[in-house]
Amino acid sequence: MPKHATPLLDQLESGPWPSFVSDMKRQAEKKPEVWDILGQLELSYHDRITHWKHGGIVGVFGYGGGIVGRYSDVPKQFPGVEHFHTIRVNQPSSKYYSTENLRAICNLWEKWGSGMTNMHGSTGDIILLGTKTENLEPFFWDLTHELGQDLGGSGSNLRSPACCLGQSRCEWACYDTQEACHQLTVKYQDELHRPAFPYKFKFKFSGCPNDCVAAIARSDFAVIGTWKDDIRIDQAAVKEYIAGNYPSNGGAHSGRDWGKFDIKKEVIDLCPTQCMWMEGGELKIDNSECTRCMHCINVMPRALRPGKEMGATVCMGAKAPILEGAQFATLIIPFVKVTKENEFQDLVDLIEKAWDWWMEVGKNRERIGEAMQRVGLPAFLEIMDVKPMPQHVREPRSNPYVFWKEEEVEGGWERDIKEFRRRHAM
Amino acid sequence: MPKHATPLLDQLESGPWPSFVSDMKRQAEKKPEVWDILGQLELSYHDRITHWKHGGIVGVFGYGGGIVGRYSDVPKQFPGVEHFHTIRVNQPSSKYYSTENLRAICNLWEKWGSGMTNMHGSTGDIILLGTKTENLEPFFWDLTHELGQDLGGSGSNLRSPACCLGQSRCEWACYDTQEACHQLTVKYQDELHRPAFPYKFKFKFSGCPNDCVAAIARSDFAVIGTWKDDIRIDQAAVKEYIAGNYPSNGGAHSGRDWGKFDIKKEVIDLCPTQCMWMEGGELKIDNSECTRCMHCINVMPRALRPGKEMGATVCMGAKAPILEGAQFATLIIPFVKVTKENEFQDLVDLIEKAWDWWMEVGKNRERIGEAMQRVGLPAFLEIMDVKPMPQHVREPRSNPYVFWKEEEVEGGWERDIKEFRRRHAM
Amino acid sequence: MGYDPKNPMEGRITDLGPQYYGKHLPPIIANNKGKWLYHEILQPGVLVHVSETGDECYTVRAATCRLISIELIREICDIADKHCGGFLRFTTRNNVEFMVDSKDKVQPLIDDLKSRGNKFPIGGTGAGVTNIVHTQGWVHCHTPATDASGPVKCVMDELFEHFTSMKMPAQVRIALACCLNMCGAVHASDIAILGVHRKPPMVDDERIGPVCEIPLAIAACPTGAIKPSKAVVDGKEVKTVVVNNPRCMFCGNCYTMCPAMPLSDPEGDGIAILVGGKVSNSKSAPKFSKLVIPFLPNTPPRWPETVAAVKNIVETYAKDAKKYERIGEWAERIGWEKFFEKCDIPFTDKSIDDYRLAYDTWRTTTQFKYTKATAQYTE
Amino acid sequence: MGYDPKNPMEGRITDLGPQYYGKHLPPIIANNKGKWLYHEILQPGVLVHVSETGDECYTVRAATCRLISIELIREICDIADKHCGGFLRFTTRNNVEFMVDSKDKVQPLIDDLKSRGNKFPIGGTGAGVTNIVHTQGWVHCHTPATDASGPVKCVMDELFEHFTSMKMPAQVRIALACCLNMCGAVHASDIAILGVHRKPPMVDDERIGPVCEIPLAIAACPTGAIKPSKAVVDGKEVKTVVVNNPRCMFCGNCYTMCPAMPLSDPEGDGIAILVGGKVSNSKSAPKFSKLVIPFLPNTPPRWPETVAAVKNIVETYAKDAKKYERIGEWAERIGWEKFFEKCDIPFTDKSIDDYRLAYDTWRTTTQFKYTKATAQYTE
Ligand code: SRM
Ligand code: SRM
Ligand code: SRM
Ligand code: SRM
Ligand code: SF4
Ligand code: SF4
Ligand code: SF4
Ligand code: SF4
Ligand code: SF4
Ligand code: SF4
Ligand code: SF4
Ligand code: SF4
Repeated sequence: MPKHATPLLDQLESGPWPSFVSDMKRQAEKKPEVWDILGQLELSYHDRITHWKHGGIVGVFGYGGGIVGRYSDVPKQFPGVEHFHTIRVNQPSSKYYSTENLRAICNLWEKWGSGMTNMHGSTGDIILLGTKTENLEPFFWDLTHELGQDLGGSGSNLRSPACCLGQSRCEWACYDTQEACHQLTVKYQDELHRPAFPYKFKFKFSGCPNDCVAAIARSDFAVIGTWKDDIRIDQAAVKEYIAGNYPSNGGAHSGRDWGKFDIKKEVIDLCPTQCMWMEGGELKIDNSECTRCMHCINVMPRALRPGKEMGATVCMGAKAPILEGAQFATLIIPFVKVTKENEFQDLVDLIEKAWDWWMEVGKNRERIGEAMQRVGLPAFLEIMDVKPMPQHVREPRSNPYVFWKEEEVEGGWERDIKEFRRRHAM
Repeated sequence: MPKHATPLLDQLESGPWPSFVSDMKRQAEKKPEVWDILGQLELSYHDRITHWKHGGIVGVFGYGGGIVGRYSDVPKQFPGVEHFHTIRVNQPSSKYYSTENLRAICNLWEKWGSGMTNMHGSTGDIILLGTKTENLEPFFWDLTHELGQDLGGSGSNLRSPACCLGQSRCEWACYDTQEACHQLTVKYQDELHRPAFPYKFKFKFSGCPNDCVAAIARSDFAVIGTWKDDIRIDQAAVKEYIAGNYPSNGGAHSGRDWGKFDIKKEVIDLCPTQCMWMEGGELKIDNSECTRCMHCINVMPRALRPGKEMGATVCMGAKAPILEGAQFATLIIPFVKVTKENEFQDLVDLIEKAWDWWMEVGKNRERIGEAMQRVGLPAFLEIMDVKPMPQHVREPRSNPYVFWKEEEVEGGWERDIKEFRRRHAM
Repeated sequence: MGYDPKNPMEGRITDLGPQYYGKHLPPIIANNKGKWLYHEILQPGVLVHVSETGDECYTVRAATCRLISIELIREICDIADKHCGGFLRFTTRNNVEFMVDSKDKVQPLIDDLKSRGNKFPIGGTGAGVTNIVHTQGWVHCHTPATDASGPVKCVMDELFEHFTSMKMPAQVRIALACCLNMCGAVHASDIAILGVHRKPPMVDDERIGPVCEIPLAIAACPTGAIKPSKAVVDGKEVKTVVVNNPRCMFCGNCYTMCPAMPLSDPEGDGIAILVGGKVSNSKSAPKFSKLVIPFLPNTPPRWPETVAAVKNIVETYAKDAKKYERIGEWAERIGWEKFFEKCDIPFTDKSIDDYRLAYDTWRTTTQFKYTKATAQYTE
Repeated sequence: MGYDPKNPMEGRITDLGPQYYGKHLPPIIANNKGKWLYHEILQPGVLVHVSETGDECYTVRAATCRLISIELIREICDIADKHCGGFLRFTTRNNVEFMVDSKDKVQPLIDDLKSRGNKFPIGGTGAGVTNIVHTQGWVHCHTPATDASGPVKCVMDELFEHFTSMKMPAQVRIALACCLNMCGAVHASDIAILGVHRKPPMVDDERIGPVCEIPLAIAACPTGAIKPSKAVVDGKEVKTVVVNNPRCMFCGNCYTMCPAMPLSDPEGDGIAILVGGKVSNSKSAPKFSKLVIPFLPNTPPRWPETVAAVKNIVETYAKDAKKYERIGEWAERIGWEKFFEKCDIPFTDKSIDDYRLAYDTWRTTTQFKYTKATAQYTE
């Protein structure tokens, strides 16, 4: 029986999309504190404003993150959510679950928390939504001891890395995103749990340039699969596409009649580098001009595949707009092998070089992307030990304001004005 | 007989391009001070550095510009150029000259100056290169009295406006650039001769978007011809082009065999908006999609012409890179009639609105384009009384940082924190 | 056994890290990892992946609200136990995926999902509208300018048919963030629904001293709008700050740093709509979303203005764009002036950038298309 | 008659403005103004414009050095008197144009021009290299980092055949400016030859007080590299400034404001090459030129490094670009990484923007082409 009337929220129970309100009501039947979540949310719907206080600092011993403190600003009305801290549990790579594990998590959350979750948080964690301060340590004990599972990140530290499903179920993955994500997460547990950075830092791993985990948009360190040899072509399959026997784009457009598949219009003309053509009934690609954008492969998955020599491009410095405006990650390393054979050493080297520098020069709450902007890309490349190349930029600078260094200029900078004046009267 | 040995400069007498050294030597025979120009230049070639002092302020009475002071830093060696001021004489629109006038100028410069000139300065003036302070007033007397001609601009004032040849010899001119340039120059003589601005200000007038006077790149106020109706098509001439009877691009590519003219490849496919097609042997244009870039007209001048309802687009704020980086002029007024019927009143209104504001808020040495950047384009449009439209931008903003004004926000900004706290405990 | 508050350090385990993903892979996935040859979307929400071993993996994708109860998760587990050998996964956009290893298991799974009311709508694949990624809103966060789960529900109710079909020119990715912190990738979404504040922070002179580090609050402001100041509280002079309101652009960063500077307000807060962002590198490079509607009011519980605005853009795009063209690619091809015209969205000065890199967005060419917006100049 | 220094104000005339252009138009122009129908380039440097009246205007365009003597102008007048009824004009790029009103007058005019040695090369039209617009250099200015007329002569000697022919994919506009003030449109040229300083200003402590306004000098620096300071001159403490050299990017603005801060230097100064700018709105919007070679030494009298660099770019472009494609359009189509590779120009950090709007030039996509520059990563 509802503890609070929720006339506004009730209106969200209709409609074809699943209703979180109905779901919460069902849960509230078993965990009455959920009535208070609904109650306070109803009040917000009425007042058109949040009723949560500014986050308080809570956590488990020895960890500087993983829990976001939260208190109601109307605790008397809604005692069930007076404390309403969230717990971030680090998800397994690509978010596959055995039901066994998921049920165990549910049981734990039934015992220690509100029973409400986010599957998943934007960063990737399992978000357990709402518990009291006194439940944190016991929950953590059970999580580690019973489930062998751990918290994710929050605060000025490494955040829980995330990846696309990669080789697990995608034919295009150019490296094992799951393994890279897992190994690097395990390697950097200390950085994930104990804030030692100027601000947050995020790794994300996508298996190819389609970037299904949005790495380039929201990770300080984005590893995005690519290849360095030629796109593999199955000419027989090309013919099937042309004949209309295979659906274009893996069937992604099958809900509408777009007319007969037209390889020229749909593939060749849309190739951003115009490096494809038909010749003698065969599809040709000038791979030296290809920028591996994936479009042609996306449209003809049965005919085209990424090359065989696979690896990743590393881009750095993405972030949301606070404060200088949003940034996409910038290409830093054009191609790197990503294999567990060498324990992802190439990535490790890059990460640690970046961290060493950022931890030294980064200002409080300055993302690495902002620090890159502050010192300039040339300086950042020098720090990263990367030789500048045209691939780092969309286009060369148009202003002429070059910061030459003294050692680059013949004769250095020290000059004698007196001597100059002898030759140049003023 | 050379007064100074010029072994380095002498090497610039060979080669197929005209030699300024040979020319100067010839002039020096008649005006020996030119030997000193050559002598000092030779010294610069040897020393790899200029031998001119930082400009001194000289001028004619009542004028704050038009003359750039210049003194040699090695006057003993080259007494002929001890003083070497340049005089900017305002050119006639589009730089047509009667030989009578040109000869008169030459005579004047033979009498009062070095005999060397620049035809023309980058802004557009006739540049008379090098004279002594004591010659300035007599020169000016003769210039005004004998030639009925006047100085151009320099300093923080209106600079000599310039225009493309426009209707005088170009079929594409959408308004009379010469007349607009002339009338507005005459109207603003005071602004041109007496510095009252924060910095320099330049008008340039191009008759069409080809912009042969580079107005968009280098004028604070650029008036660039355009039209608002449909491109005029002569279908018979289109056929002639297709048949190869008329040379493409007015013969501009005739030096090389580019193969037979291909209207699809050369016109339709290169149209930036893809708004052209062939239908029943006729060329069609969806004019509502056309951005009047000129390409198709350029390629088929005998078949296509700008529309009949002509006018101009006004762009503002171009400048060279000092200090914040170069700016192109930004579209402010999409379309304006430019006719002497109303004495160019539409332009006058815009100019004066901009000046009034800039003279009030512009910082010392701040170009109007920089002031626009400082206050932001929305604020500048408000100043110019122009309703914001998507045509003002390449794309809408991507950051969410909107400066709302108090009057735009329901309930205003004044709020009572105590009252707030009553509803929201901290 | 269990946590002992008296001996908090005893037996403590830390830094286990996430569970090894390998333990969670269904056999069909584990056996074919790295061997997939191609895929096909058989119908909205149903994919098949074919392996070089000949194996096939059928995936059925269903929506969730993301904000879900353990009851619902248990129900999901029941389904996975029944049909999928006890495994499942969540996508990067909060859909749940059920995988089976042969074709004949697909229909029973679908039937089961469909039998559960509107809990598990099947779809979200291909050229359609998939789940809206979103953030906390009024359910949990302290700084939202709007709710998250509510507007998402309302928009998806309206766009439902596009979740369960694939009739769009390309994939349409909608995201919601409840404040300018933009938790998620809303800055790179086809359509972004963004909570925005419009009133400058109030300064709680009484509390600022005790709860904030004043220099940090001052430094937090990107526009330098916050200056140190003094106030009299209970007859005593205290240190505080004052906000130069006209320089505030409502980013909320001061509040993040200092709880004594709240800015939320029922009238001030609302929703901005940004469009044309994308993440993938396919065809065109990633693009930022661009602000096209600066403000819509917060109108719970069903946010009709926001729903209508999103729907209008989606449908105008669907009618006008070419196959494979994302919203941003479409807008760039037709020109943003035409975007505003076709979508019948009034253009305001708010869409003109006046922040750090603003100049690069100005139109520095005479190339433009005439639209209604230029009519006053051409008539 | 004439100026009387004793009565400077007597009979003074001011503000006449420019001569009315109408007085200077040859009859064929005056009669057909606004009536032109079309034009054709008959051969390099020779144009015909056809009027709706049936009139034809033939134009012969010839180069000048821009830095020309009154002797040469008189020679030009002689030619115009002889062939053109006493009229001529100069183009916006410092070519001189002789116009005649019938076809039979063309060849005699051409013959006359050709008879005068290398003074009046005919060309500069269409898809070729026209005259280089340039500035003062060591002939007149106080702040140049290189000469103007000299390098222009050397480059045009080498590119001469492209002035007198039309074999380029599109027009090629070269400009030279002798310092960062960039008098002219070098910032929007297909190829820009730009004088650059590379040593920070020296501060003349003795003279700065008397000749400069120290606060203006300090304010002049866009990077804030100049700070007030004190020095001892002749035993007396004087006010001066000090330059934080590593923050200097050699713009020379301090010197513009303050003569006591010279920065020119034989070794420090030289030439940078920028490419890919354009002004016209044809096809693509105006583009800025981009810095591709940060420094070439000043090597008078023939600047071989600069000449070779420009020639190389022009010829690589001519071979590789498509018809109608300007250098910048070509570079964008093939990608700047390919531009560097095809032109065999070593890429340096100097080409990476680190000024105000730098971020917008970074490559924020995985789309790129492999070139020699990436070989170290792929081998
Ligand atoms: C829970 C979560 C939103 C969600 O509903 O999923 C979240 C919630 C908060 N984020 Fe976030 N962020 C979450 C993912 C993100 C992401 C997306 C991502 O990681 O891929 C971003 C954009 C990417 C990025 O990092 O830039 C993001 C950008 C921010 C920012 C702006 C950072 C910036 O540099 O611009 C802030 C502000 C801050 O750090 O002070 C922020 C701050 C916050 C705070 C801690 C509020 C604050 O001002 O301190 C929020 C706590 C909410 C609460 O009470 O529950 N959150 N935040 C996400 C984390 C869940 C998880 O661990 O899986
Ligand atoms: C003579 C001329 C160059 C030439 O050889 O043609 C010239 C010469 C000078 N320019 Fe210029 N500018 C000349 C056209 C330009 C142009 C082109 C134009 O007007 O179309 C520009 C670029 C467009 C613009 O205005 O931005 C130009 C941008 C500058 C600047 C940078 C202004 C800026 O806002 O970025 C300066 C620096 C300054 O004003 O202090 C400058 C400063 C100078 C000074 C006065 C030197 C100085 O530092 O004070 C030069 C005097 C040279 C001398 O001693 O003879 N000159 N200057 C041009 C004027 C001739 C004429 O009147 O026709
Ligand atoms: C399951 C998932 C990965 C995961 O680890 O969870 C996934 C899976 C696939 N993606 Fe994706 N993508 C997934 C999120 C994304 C994202 C991230 C996002 O939206 O937040 C992107 C970037 C979106 C963007 O650009 O804004 C993304 C951009 C793509 C693209 C590029 C499409 C484009 O035209 O730009 C493709 C290729 C295609 O669809 O042709 C693709 C293709 C695919 C394929 C076909 C890959 C394959 O061979 O199996 C998968 C099925 C596609 C489908 O659902 O239609 N996937 N995909 C994610 C499903 C999200 C969902 O539940 O809706
Ligand atoms: C005479 C002159 C105007 C003047 O008032 O003096 C002029 C005259 C013509 N221009 Fe121009 N342009 C002149 C400077 C310019 C400039 C300014 C500059 O270079 O500083 C530009 C902008 C250059 C740029 O974009 O960087 C310019 C961009 C054009 C274009 C656009 C070409 C393009 O593809 O971008 C055309 C159209 C064409 O050539 O097809 C054009 C076309 C023409 C036509 C065909 C117009 C006509 O119908 O008569 C004229 C003869 C073209 C020729 O020479 O091949 N004119 N033209 C200028 C001659 C300069 C010279 O001596 O070389
Ligand atoms: S990013 Fe590429 S590899 Fe990863 S799931 Fe998406 S399409 Fe597959
Ligand atoms: S991957 Fe992209 S760039 Fe490469 S061939 Fe295919 S469509 Fe063209
Ligand atoms: S700008 Fe246009 S009107 Fe003027 S000369 Fe050039 S092509 Fe002709
Ligand atoms: S003027 Fe330009 S945009 Fe218009 S039709 Fe011609 S080529 Fe296309
Ligand atoms: S977007 Fe803002 S309000 Fe929403 S969860 Fe993130 S920080 Fe909180
Ligand atoms: S909301 Fe942002 S802009 Fe406004 S005062 Fe706070 S920090 Fe400054
Ligand atoms: S570019 Fe510089 S050096 Fe050359 S004339 Fe202009 S101000 Fe003088
Ligand atoms: S040259 Fe420019 S950057 Fe260097 S000190 Fe002078 S003003 Fe500053």
